[in-house]
Amino acid sequence: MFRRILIANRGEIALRVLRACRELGVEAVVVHSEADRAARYVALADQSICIGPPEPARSYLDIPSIISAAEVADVEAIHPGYGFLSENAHFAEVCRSCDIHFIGPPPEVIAVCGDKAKAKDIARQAGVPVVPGSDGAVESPDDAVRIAREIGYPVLLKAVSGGGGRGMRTASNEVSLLNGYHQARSEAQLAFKDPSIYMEKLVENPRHVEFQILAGPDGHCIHLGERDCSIQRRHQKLIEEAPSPALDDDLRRRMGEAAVAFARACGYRNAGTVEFLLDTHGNFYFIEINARIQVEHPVTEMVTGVDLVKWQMRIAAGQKLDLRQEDVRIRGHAIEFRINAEDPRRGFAPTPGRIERLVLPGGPGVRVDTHVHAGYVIPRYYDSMIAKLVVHGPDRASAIQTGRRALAELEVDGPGIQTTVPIHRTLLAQAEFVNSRVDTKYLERFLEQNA
Amino acid sequence: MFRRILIANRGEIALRVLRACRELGVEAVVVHSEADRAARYVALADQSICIGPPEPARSYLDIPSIISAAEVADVEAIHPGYGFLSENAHFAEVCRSCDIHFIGPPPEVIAVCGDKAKAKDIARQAGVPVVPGSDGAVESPDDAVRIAREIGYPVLLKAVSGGGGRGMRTASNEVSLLNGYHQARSEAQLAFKDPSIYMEKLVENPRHVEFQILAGPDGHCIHLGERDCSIQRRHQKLIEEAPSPALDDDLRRRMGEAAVAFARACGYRNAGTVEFLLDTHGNFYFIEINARIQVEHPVTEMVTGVDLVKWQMRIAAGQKLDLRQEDVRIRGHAIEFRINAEDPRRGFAPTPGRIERLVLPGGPGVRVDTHVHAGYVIPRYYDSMIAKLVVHGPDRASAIQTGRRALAELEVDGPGIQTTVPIHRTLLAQAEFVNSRVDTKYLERFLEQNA
Amino acid sequence: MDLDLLQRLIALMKEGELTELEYEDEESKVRLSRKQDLALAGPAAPPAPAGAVAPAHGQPAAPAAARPETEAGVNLFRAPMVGTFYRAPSPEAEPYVQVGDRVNPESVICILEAMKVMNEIKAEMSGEIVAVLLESGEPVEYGQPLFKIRTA
Amino acid sequence: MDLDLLQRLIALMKEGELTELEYEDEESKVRLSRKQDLALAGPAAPPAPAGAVAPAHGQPAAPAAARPETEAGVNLFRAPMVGTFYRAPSPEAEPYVQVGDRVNPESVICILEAMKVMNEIKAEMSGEIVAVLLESGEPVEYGQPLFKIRTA
Repeated sequence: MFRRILIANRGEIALRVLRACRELGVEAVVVHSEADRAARYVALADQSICIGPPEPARSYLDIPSIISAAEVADVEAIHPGYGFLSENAHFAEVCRSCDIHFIGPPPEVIAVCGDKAKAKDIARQAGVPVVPGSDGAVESPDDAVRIAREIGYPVLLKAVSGGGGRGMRTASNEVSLLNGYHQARSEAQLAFKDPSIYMEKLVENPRHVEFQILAGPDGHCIHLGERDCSIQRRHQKLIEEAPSPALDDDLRRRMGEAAVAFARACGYRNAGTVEFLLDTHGNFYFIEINARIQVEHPVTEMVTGVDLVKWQMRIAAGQKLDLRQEDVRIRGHAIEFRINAEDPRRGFAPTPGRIERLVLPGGPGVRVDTHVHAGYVIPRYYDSMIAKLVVHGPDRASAIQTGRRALAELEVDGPGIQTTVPIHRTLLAQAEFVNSRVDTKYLERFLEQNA
Repeated sequence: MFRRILIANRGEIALRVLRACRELGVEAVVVHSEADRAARYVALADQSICIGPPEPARSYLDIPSIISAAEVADVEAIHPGYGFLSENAHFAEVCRSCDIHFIGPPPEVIAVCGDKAKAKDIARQAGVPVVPGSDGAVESPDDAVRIAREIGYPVLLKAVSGGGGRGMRTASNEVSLLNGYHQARSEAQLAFKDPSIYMEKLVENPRHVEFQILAGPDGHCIHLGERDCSIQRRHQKLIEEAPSPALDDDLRRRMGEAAVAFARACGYRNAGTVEFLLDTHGNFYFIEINARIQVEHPVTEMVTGVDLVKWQMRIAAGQKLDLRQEDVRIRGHAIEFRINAEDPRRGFAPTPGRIERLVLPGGPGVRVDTHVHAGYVIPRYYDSMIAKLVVHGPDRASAIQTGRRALAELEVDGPGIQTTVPIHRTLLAQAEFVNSRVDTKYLERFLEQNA
Repeated sequence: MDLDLLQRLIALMKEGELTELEYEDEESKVRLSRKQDLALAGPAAPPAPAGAVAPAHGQPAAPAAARPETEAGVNLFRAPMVGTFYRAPSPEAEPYVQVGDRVNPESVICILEAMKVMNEIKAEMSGEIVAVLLESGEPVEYGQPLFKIRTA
Repeated sequence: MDLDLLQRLIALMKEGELTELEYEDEESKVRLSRKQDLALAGPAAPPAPAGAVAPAHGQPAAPAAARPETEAGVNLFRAPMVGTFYRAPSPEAEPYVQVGDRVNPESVICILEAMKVMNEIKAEMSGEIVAVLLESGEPVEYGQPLFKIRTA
């Protein structure tokens, strides 16, 4: 194991990695911006180095500063956390060239994982289902009709150069397809100066189901079951749980095998997450792989008893992954609630400020991952997540009950501070959530109806 | 299940019971003294009733006030927590006469359990080993010699009417026995006006090992493994863990069977704890049974996944205990650290006062049971325990590592407030603790040596 | 100048939430003044106009039960125990006291039923009943106000 | 200066919810002023006298690194980046600057090595070097004081 590593992140994940270091007997050096100088996890570290001003571009995203800090502190490895530089292949490459272990996959793998088209190709070759589509731009209206017949309606038309919903149309029959094709092209031309359009099968009412994988230094790869992250808003997950209420044992086995097959095909190493869309008929489609630890990793830890961050470090240090697939047992049910300092009534705008009063829930079945405490000042420069509340129970119904009582206990107060706690409390009272009849658009629909 | 119950206790155990109520969908009425009026768990309850001034005798120990509150609040049952009225057979009797369920064993069983001599008789009859001794007063020096030969040296002489160490002698041979016998009699006569002396085998360097049991309404009884509570000071436990590092599977099975045999023999119902002394040769001796939930119950919950407080309520409500002995599986290792507001450097004198700053540990493998928060004022009237830190890991070594890092994170600050946190940190660094070469006198010896 | 010392002084001020610090000894003299940091990390709020009264902070102390507090000669009579409040010995009977009645320390003014026992509660002071604060049959907790009695 | 004493005074002020404290003895003199305690749950604080000015809110801005702070004409020159500090271009060479040297904004005053790159650091102000705060080879973090430069 490493003697000393550097944690190139902030907030709760910096503390999470610091905890793993402490328990493994590894010294931890924390880098921080000027805005995080007073944070308690910085004080808890064996060494801390200020690397720049509050702006992420000049601190947590500044590769030269972080590498300099790593050299000055003489560390053997860098843990990038999530976000910031965690999926930056160039950063991983720089680490390698400086003889510093990057705690994550090799740069080549990160690069492949970051290229959605390439990742899809690999998935297809590995026999992992991807959302069927046009394999590039649709050349003509006739082409559009032909491909739509092949992949089946409804379909989605998207601008090749696009984003943000512009140049996007759905079609459920030939008439709407042809109309949509022309409209989408015009819009795309206007918006992106490129009229090219591609087509994908529209996955209706999908759930977001992702598999946690671990791959050892020798490529030995297992999965640790799935997480259901269907409660999200504009692709921002708000509640995650494990296992997914939508999977039976057979589907779980098949999706897990697909996740591992993909990871093997791209030469994956270390911890990663293979994301799928799951439609209402039990069809699943590969979306992408996240080459890092995820925010929601604790739900997997709660149901498997496996410490994922420790395994990240062990694998990066060259230790054999001595877990076999059959060693992984899912015990009970876990749910994570992201506690963000945001005002749900104002479009989830961040509410930085000083936390004057904080009461964290505790007792059986409750895990809280947070770097904040009464007196902590939430800086305005970073992500608004201030805590993760994770609950565990023998089954989903018990976990929901524990979630309700833990959320009832949780108190975060300070001038101007609003949090997502009330929305979690409301969601736990909804029949759709309790019966898990949700998809990735559920939360947005719910918020609209209750605006 | 009950619709509404009353919690006749305070502090962390009141909150613990409240949490179980919430998760079971049971309304909770909390009674409190004037000193606890502002406590947050009181505010969290469905209803709260002030029952008297701060002094326990006029509030938490005042049976008429508590019963009145129960009647006024129209509850179906009372949970007594631990301490206060939890093992008061008269209180359980009054509850019964008022048609209120007492969440604990029936009054007759509590009475038997509270009578050490009677409990020992029952143990003997059930074939459970007790510390061998004179079965009453030793009549003469000849008698003393005869009995000592029977039970084997070393032996302990104790005043029948005694207590507090007076009239007490140990003897490892006939000479010291005869001297000790005369000295003890004189001392006992002086101190208690009764020279009667009884004799017990001296259990050398004993460990305190206790078994958690659950007995259903029909008497079906199982045990949930043991807790090792050898780290104690003047019979006040400071650290408890499960499983005991001193037991192998065979001894665990035999002690567990003995615990269940005793519980059956005394007609036990609900949750209870059978306490044993374990000597260095693997001999175990019944001491007593505690007819209530214990402070240290969370370590058992952590390794078994069984919620003991919920089971207390279910059993009291007449629900069948549908756990079989073979369903109980011990997973990993758990350690509880009692965080008391005491000054170890001043003889563990309580340090009441206002908590200005509180940082609780979190993350994987950490459970905190506490009713305090930044801004909480520790009253001077009650027990000094302000929190229980419980850690869990796949094995004892991991649990110790998690304990170390959690204790490093824990911060309790306020004018005049001292806690047991530093002593826990110190203990976790001792080879004796790490290798668990401890007995019930270890902590006292350690404190003396490091005074 | 000792910058370290200064830094530590500033830290102390922050920690202690001081707004000003002056210090003088043979070697040196220092005066520090600091903004109040109530709403941190947000933009600074404008200072309140001179002459504004700062709010009084704090929480009232818990009232001692059964101890009457004088408010212009009017005392709150508080429940000395938990129970059910009754104004009369039986549903048909007249209330022990009405507003306007004079009472002495030995006057029974109500009953608190606890554990099926009817406890007669005495006024423990002399004066005039000026208010009855709840109805027969209502539950009361320890220390709850039951009557107002004017003793002045 | 007795910082321990000061700390205890501040703690006493907090505990007693004082807003001002003055103290004087043969050796020293101290005056402390503190905002009203917003932390509740304690006994009620007396209302502030009329005419008192309500506190201004806000937090002092974090000092920007590399921005010199004037203290009686002496500026702290802070590290604009993380790295290893060198006073000279090579071990054998003379230091770029010595105490007493005059510098202008373009004067190179040290090297910060980061990622094997020797970054020449310029003074960015005109003045006189009055102190060099660390030795060649020492690691520095962002914002760490490197030199004192008198510009007045």
